Amino acid sequence: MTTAMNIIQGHSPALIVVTFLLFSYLMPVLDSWKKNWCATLAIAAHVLALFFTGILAWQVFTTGTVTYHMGNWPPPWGIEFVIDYLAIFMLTTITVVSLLILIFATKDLGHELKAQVSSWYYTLYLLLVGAMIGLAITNDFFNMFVFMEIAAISACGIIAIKEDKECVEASFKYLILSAVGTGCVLLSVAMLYMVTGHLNFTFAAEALVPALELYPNNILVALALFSAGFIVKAALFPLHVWLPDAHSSAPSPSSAILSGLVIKIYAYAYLKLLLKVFPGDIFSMVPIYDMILILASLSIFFGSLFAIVQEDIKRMLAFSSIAQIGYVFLGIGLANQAGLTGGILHIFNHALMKAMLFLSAGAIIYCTGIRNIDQLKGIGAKMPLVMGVFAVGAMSMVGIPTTNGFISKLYLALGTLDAGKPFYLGVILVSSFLNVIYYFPIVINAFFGEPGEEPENDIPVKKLPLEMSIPLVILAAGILFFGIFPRHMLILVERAVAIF
Amino acid sequence: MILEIISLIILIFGIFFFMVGVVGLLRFPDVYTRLHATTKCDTLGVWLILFSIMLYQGFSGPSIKIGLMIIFIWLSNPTAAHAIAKAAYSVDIPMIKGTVFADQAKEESSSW
Amino acid sequence: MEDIIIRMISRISVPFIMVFGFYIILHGHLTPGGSFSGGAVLGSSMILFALAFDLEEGHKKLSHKTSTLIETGGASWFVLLGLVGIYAGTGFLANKTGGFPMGVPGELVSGGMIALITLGLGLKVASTVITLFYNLIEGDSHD
Amino acid sequence: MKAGNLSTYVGTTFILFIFWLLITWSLHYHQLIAGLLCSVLVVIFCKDILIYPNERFKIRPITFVKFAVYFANLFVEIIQANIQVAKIVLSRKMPISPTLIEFKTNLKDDLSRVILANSITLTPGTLTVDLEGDVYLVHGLTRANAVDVVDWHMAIKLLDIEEGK
Amino acid sequence: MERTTSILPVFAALFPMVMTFAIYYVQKESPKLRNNLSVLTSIITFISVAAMYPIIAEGKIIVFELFEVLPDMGVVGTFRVDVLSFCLALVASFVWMLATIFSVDYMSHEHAQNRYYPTLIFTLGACIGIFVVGDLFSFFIFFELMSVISYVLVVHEESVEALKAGYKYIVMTIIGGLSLLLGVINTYEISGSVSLDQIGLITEPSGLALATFIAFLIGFGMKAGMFPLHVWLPDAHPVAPAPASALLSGVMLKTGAYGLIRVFYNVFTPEFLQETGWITIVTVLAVITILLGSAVALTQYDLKRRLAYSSIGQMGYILLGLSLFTHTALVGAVFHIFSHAFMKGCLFLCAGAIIVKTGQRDIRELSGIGLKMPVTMIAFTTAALAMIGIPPLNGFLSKWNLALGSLEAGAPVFVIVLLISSLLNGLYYLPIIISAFFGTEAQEKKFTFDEVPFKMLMPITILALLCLVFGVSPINLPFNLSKMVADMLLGGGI
Amino acid sequence: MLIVAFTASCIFLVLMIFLCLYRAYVGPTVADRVISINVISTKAVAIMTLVSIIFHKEYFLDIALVYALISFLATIGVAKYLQKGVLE
Amino acid sequence: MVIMTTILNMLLLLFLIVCAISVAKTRDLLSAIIIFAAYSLIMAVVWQQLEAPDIAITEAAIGAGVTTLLLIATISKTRREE
Amino acid sequence: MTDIALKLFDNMYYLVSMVLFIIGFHTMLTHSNLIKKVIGMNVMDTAVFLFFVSTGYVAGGVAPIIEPGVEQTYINPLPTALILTGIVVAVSVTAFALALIVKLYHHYGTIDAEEIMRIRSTE
Amino acid sequence: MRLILTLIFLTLISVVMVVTVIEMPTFGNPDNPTNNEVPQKYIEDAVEDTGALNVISSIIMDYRAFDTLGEATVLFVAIAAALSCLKAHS
Repeated sequence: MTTAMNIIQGHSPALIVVTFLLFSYLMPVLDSWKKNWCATLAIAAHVLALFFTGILAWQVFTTGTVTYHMGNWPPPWGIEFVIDYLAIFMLTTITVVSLLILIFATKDLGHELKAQVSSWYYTLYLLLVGAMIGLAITNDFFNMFVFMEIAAISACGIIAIKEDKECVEASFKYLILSAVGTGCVLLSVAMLYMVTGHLNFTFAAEALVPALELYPNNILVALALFSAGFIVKAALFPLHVWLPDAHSSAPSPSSAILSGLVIKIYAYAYLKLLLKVFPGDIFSMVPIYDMILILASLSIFFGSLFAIVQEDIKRMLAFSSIAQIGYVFLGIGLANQAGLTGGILHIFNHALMKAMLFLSAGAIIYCTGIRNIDQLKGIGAKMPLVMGVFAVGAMSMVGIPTTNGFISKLYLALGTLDAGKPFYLGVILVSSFLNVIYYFPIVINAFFGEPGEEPENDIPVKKLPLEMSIPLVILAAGILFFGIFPRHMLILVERAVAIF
Repeated sequence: MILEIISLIILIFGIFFFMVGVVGLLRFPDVYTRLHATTKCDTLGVWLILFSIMLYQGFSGPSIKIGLMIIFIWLSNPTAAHAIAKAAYSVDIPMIKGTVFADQAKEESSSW
Repeated sequence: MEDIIIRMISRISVPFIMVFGFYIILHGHLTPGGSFSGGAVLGSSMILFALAFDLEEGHKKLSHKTSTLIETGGASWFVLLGLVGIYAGTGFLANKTGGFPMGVPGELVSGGMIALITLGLGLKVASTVITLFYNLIEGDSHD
Repeated sequence: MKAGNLSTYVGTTFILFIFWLLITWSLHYHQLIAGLLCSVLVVIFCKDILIYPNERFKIRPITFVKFAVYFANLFVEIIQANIQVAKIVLSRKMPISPTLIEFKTNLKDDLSRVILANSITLTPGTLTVDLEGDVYLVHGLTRANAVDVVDWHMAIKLLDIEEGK
Repeated sequence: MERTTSILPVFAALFPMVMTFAIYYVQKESPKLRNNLSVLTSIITFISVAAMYPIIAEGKIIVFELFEVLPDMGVVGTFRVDVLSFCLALVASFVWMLATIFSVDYMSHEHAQNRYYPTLIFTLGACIGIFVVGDLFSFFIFFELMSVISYVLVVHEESVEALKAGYKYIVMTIIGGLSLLLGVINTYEISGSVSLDQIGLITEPSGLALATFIAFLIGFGMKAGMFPLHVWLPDAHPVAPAPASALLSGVMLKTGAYGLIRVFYNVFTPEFLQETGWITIVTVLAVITILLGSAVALTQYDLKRRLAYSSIGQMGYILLGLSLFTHTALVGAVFHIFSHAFMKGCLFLCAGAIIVKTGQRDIRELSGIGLKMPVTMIAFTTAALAMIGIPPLNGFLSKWNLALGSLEAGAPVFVIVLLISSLLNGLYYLPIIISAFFGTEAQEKKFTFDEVPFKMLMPITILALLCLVFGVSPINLPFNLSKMVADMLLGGGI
Repeated sequence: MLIVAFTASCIFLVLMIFLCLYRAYVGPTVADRVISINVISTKAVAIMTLVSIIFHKEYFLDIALVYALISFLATIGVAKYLQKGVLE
Repeated sequence: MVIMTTILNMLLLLFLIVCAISVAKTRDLLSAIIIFAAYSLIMAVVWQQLEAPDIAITEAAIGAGVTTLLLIATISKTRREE
Repeated sequence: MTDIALKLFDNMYYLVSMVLFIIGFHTMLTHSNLIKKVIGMNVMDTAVFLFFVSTGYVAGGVAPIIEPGVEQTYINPLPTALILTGIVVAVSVTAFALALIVKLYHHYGTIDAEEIMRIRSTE
Repeated sequence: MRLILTLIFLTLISVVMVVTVIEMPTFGNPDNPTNNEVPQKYIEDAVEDTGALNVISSIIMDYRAFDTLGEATVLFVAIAAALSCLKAHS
C-alpha cells in the first residue's frame, strides 16, 4: 500500500498523461468485447486524472514546483515535465470541464452519432484530453509539438465523426490550417534549436539570451512563426476562418470541448513560451505585445459582430468563442500583473461558460431539434432548466456581476489601465455590450416570447436525461460560485502569474 | 589494380546503358517503345554498376547485399514494365502509327 | 489484378520483404531503421499482396479484429514497459535504471527495453499502415 | 499434397533463413535464433501464397544446372538486347517498326510461364504486354524481333527444364 | 464618526435573496404560502432595516466586513451603513413591503406569478444591498443584479410592447452598467481604493478623472432617468405591473440618485467638482430633465405613462438639489427622495387599482371614477396634490427647501424652473382629479360603489397618509434624517 | 581513383534523373510518367549504393535494399489504378 | 572530390525544388502524385547526404510506398482531374 | 555581396528548405484542389524536416552508429531522432486528410474547395 | 488581385527567409550552438547507457522515449480518426 502511494506521489505527472493514453488504447478492444463499458472506462480515466491532479496540486502547494524527468534522464537530455501553479490551474480546468462534458456526452452521443462509432468517439476524446494535459505540463519543445499534433488530429476526428457533410468539410479545413500552424511551429522550433542547441524550455531560455546578440533575425523570425502557428491554432482574428464551421457543425460535446478547452490550451502554451522562453530584450526590438493587443481587439470586435448576424445558435456561440479568445490574448498582450491574471482567469471562466452554453445548445437540440435562434421563442417554458442555465451563461458572457465572467473582465480592465492603454478598456466595454446584443434576445425570447405566435412551435419536447442535466447544473453553479467567491481561483492565478 | 580497372570498365558500361535508356525514354515515340528502352537498359545498367561495386568491394556482407539487390531488381523491373504495358494496353493508350499486328487474327484492328 | 505475372512475382517477393522488414525492426538498435521504417516495410509487403490479389485475400490474412488487437497491443505494450520503470521505482520509461538487462552492445539481444518496444511498435505500425490503406480503398463497402 | 506442402514450408523457411543470414551477415546465435523465428513466422503467415509443388519445377540437382545454363544464356541475350537498343536509340533515324504479336506456349507451370514472360521482356526488342493462360501478347520493337520470339530457343530451354520434373 | 459592527445590514441584504429560493420552492406546494412568505420576507426586511435606527440615530456608522472577495484589491464585501444609506434602505424596504402586500391581490389574476414573486423579493435584496454596501465594487455588483433582475418585472406582461420596452431597458441598463464599471475601475486605478469609507478618492483633475466622472454620470444617470438617457423610462415603467411600476419609479430610480450622491460626495468632493466646474453638466441636465419630464407628461394620455414622465421630472428635482452643493438644497433633495417614493408609489398603486377595476388606462375615460372608487381616488388626489406642491403636503416641503437652496447657491433662476414645473404638474394632475370627481352626468348614472379589496387599499392609504403626515408636521422623521444626511455629507464627517 | 569515378557517375546519374523528370513532367500519358518514376527509382538505388561505397557507409545499403524491394510497389499501384480505375 | 560532392548535393537539392514546382504546376493529379513520389525518392538520397540513414530508410518506405499508395487510393476513390 | 553569396552557398541546405517551405505553403494555400493541398502540406513538412536535420549536420561527421573502438566525428543525432517522429506525424496527418477527402467527395461529388464552398452556399 | 496579393506575400516571406538564412550559423560548422553538451553526451554515453549502437535508436527509444510514445499515439489517433470518419459516413 505504501509502495502504491509512493508510486502515485512520485510519478503522478507521468501517470496523469499515461492514464488517458492507455485507456484510449484499450477502448477499441473493449468496444468489440463489452460495448457498454466504454463510457464507464472514459469516465474512470477522468476520475483517475482528477485524483492525480489533486495529488499534484497538493504537492505543488506544499513543496512548490514539481518536476518530473521521463526515463530518469535529466533535462537537457531527456524530456522534462514541469508542474507549477499555472500548470495546476490548467490541469484543474481541463480535467474538471472535460469530465463534465463527458458525462453529458454519454447520453447525447446516442442521438448525434451512429452507434458503432461511439467507442471511437471516446477514444478520440480521451486522446484529446490527454494531449491537452501533456501540452499543459510539458517543458520540451518537441514534446509540445507532438502533443499539438495529437490534439489537432483528435480534435478533427471528433468533428468529422458526426454523420453530416458539413462536419467533414469543417474538419478538413481545420486539419489543413492546423497543419500549417504546426508546420510553422516546427520550423520555429528548428530555428530556436539551431541557435540554442536545446529543446528544453528552461535551457533554451538561458541560451537565448546570448544568442539574441548573435542571431537576432533568426530569433525574430522564430517568434513570428510561433505567433503565426499559435494564432492559427487559437483562432485569433485574421486566422480564425476554420473555427465557426468546425465548432458549429460538430457534435455538441465536441463543440463544448473544442471551444471551451482546446483553443485555450494553445493560448496558454503561447503565453508560456512568450514569457518563459523568449528573452525580455526581444520585446524592445519588436512591438510584439502591441501586435497581440491589436489582433486581440480585432478578434473581440469581429467575433462579436459576426455573432450578431448568425441564425444558428451553435454558430453564434462559435463566433462568440473567437471574441472570447480575444480576451485571453488581450491579457497576454497587456503583460502586467492584472492583465495576465484576467487573461489566465478568463481561460478557466470561459471554459466553464462556453462549455455550458454549447452543452445547453446541445440539450436544446437533443430535446427539440431546433437550431435556429428564431425558433427558440417560448422554449423557456418547456425546458426551464436548460434555458435557465443558458441565461446564467449568457449573463456570464456579458459580464454581469456575481458571474465569473465579470471577474476576469474586471481584471482585464484593470490591466488595461495599469498598462496605460485605456483604449482597450473601451474595447472590453463595447464588446460586453455587443455580447448583450446577441445573447440577451435568445434568453428573452425563450422566456418571454409568445409561444402561440408561430404554429411550428408545438414541437414535442423530449425529456432531458439526468446525465445531461447534471453537468449543466454543475457548470452553472460553478459560474455563479466562482463569480461570488473568486478568491481561491484568484490566489492560484496570481501565484501562477508571479513566476513571470 | 586489375580488378579496379575491370570494375571501372564495367561501371562505364553501366553508365552508358543508363544513358541509352534515358535517351530512349526521351526519343522513343510512344509508351511501349519507351518501355523497351528503359526496361532493358535500366536493368542491365544497374546490374553493371552494382556488379562493379561488388568487384570493388570484394566478398563481404555489403557486397552480398548488393547481390541481393541485383536479384530483386531482376525480379521487379520486368514485372513493373509488364504492369505498365498491360495497363497502357488495356486503357488503349495509342501506339505509334505504323504499329502492326503480326497475328492474322487481329489484322483488321491493326489500323490504329 | 488478374495478372499471373504480377501475382507470381508478388508471391515470391512478399516473404522476402517481410523478412527484411523484420530485419529492419529487430536491428533497429544496431543499424539504421527501427520500428517505424520496419513496420512500414512490413505494411508495404501486405499492401503489395493486396494489390496483386484483392482485398478479401488481405482480409483473410489480417481481419479488422486482429489489426485492432495488434494496434492496441503494440501501444499498450509500450506503456506497460514504461510502467515497469515506475514499478522499479525510478521513472516512467526508464531503461537501464528501470532494471532492464543491457546485454553486450552490438549483439542482437541488447539495449534492454529498446528492442522490446521496437518489436511491439513495429508490428503496430505495420498493422496501422495496412488498416489505413484497406479502409481507404474499401470505402463504402464496409460493415 | 500434404507431404509436398510440408516440403514447401521447410524449403521456404530455409530459403528465408538463408536470406536472413545474408542480410545480417553474422553467425551469432542470437541472430540465428531470431532469423529462424522470423522465417517460421513469415512462412506461417504467408502459407497460402507460397509456391507449392504443383506450380513449380521439381527440385533436383539437374534443374539447378539447367537453370544456370538458362541464366547464362539470358545474360548474353540481355547484353545483345541492350546493344540493339543502343544502336536504335543512338542512330539518327531510329529504325523501328513496332509490332504486336500473339503466340501460344507449351509451358504448363505458371512459374515457368512467368519466367519466360520476364525473359521476353528483358531480351532483344520484345516486351510482354499480356499473359492470359498460355497466350502471350508481345510487343516487338522491330518486326524481326517480334517474329523471332514465337519459337524462341530460350522457351525451348525452359520447356526442357519443366519436362524434367 | 464612530464605527460599530452589526449583522443587520448583511441580514437585510441577503435574507431576501436567500428567501427567494424558498419562495421559488414552496410555490409548487401552494400559491397562498408563497404569497404569505413573500409578504413576510418583505416585512422582516423592513423590520431589520428599521432596527438599525437606534444606532444610526446615535450618529454611528455600521461597518461589517464579510469576506475578502478579490485579493489584492482592497477589501471587497464590506457592508457599511451611514445615515444616508439608512434613509434609502428604509424608504426602499418600506415601499417594497407595501408593494408586496399590494401585489397579493393585484397579481392574483395575472399569469406567471411563480416568476413574479421570487423576482420581486430578489430585487428587494439587491436593492437593499446597493444601499448597505461599503465599497464601489460591491455597489456595482448589487446595482447590476438589481437592474438585470428587474428586467423580469418590466416584461412581466410579455406583450409585444412590454418586450420592446424591456429590450430597450436591458440594453440601456447594460450600457449604464458598463459605463459604471468603467467608472469604478478608473477610480480604483487613480486612487487604489474603492472604499466608500473615505472621501475624496479623486482630487486631482485629469483626463482620466473626467472620464471617470462622465462614466459615473452615464451609469447612474441612466438609472435615474437623467435627460438624454431617460428614453427607456417612459416605456419601461408603464408596461410593468402596477406594484412593480411603483417600485421602479418609487425606489429603483433612487438608486441612481444615491449613486450620484456617493459619487459627488465620496468619490469626488464638492469643492473639487465646483472648482473644475464639472458639476455644471449635472445642473444643466437636471434643469432640462425637470422641464422636459413635466412638459412631455402633459402630452400623454395613458395614465401610467403620464406618471412615468412625471417621475422623470421629479428625478430632475433631486438631481438639481444634489448638484447645488448647499445645505438646504441637499436637505430638499434627500427629503424629496422620501417624498417622491411615497407620492409616486401611491400614484402608481392607485393607477394599478384603477386598472384592476376598470381595465382603463386612458385618462380621458376616467371621468366619474372618483365616485366609484372614492378611497383610491382620495389617496390619488392627496399624492397628486403633494406632487404639485400644495403646502401642507410633503411635496411642498421638499420644493421649498430646494428653492431656498437654490437661492442660497445664488441662482434664483432655478426657483423659476421649480415654479414652472410645479405649474406644469398642476396642469397635468388636476384634470385627472377634476374629471374623476366631477364627471359628466352620463357617467354618474353608472355609479356603483366598487372599491378594491383591503389588501390593495391598505398600502395606498398608508402612502397617502404618509404624504400628509410627513408634510409640515412637527415630528417629521424623514426631514430630520435628511438634515442629518446633509450635515454628514457637507460636514465631511464620513 | 575509382572513388572519383563513382562520384562522377553519381553526378551523371543525377543529371539523367533530371531528364527523366522532364519526361515525367511532359509525358503525354500517365504511363510515360510511371515509366520515368520507375527509372528514377532504379537510378536512386544505384546512387544510394554508389554513395554508400564512396563514403564507406555500409549501413546505407539497407536503404538501397529497401528501395529495390518496394520501389515497384508504387508502379504496380499506379498501373492497377490506370487499368481498373480502382485499387480494390 | 569535395567539389564533386558539393555539385552532387546541389544537383539533388535543385532536383527537389524542380520537383516541388512541377508538383504544384501539374494539372493531372496522378502526375502530381507520381512526381511527388520522385520527390520522395530523391529526398531519401538527400537524407543520406545529410548522414541521416534512419530518416532515409523511413522516407524510402513511406515516400515510395505508403504515401504514394494512399494518395492513389484516394484519387481512385475520387477523381483524377484537378 | 560576395560574403552574402558565399554564406548562402554554405547554407544552401537551409536556403533550399526555405524555398521548399514556401513552395509547399504556396501550393497549400493557393490550390483549391484538396489533394494538391495535401501534397503541398507534405512538401512543406519535408522542407521543415530538411531544415531541422541540416541543423544537426557536422562537416565530416558520420551517422551516429557507434563502432566501438573507432574514434570519429559523429553528426548531431538529436535532430535526426526528432524528425523520425516528425515524419510519422506527417504521414498520420496525411492519412487522415485523405480519409476526409474521400468522404468529402462522397458527400459533395467534388474535391475542389471552391466548388464545395459554392455548393454549400447554394444549399 | 488575389494573385498579386499572394505574390507580394510570398515575396515578402522569401525575402525574410533569405535574410534569416544569411544570418544563420554556417551549415556543418562544428562550433555551431547545436553541438553542445547534449549531443556529446548522447554520442559518448549512449552505448553504455542504453546498450544500443545506433544512437538515434537510443534517443528515440530511451532518452526521449516519451516522444516516441507520442508518435505511437499519433498513429493511433490517425487510425482512430480515419476509421471513425469512414465508418460514420458509410
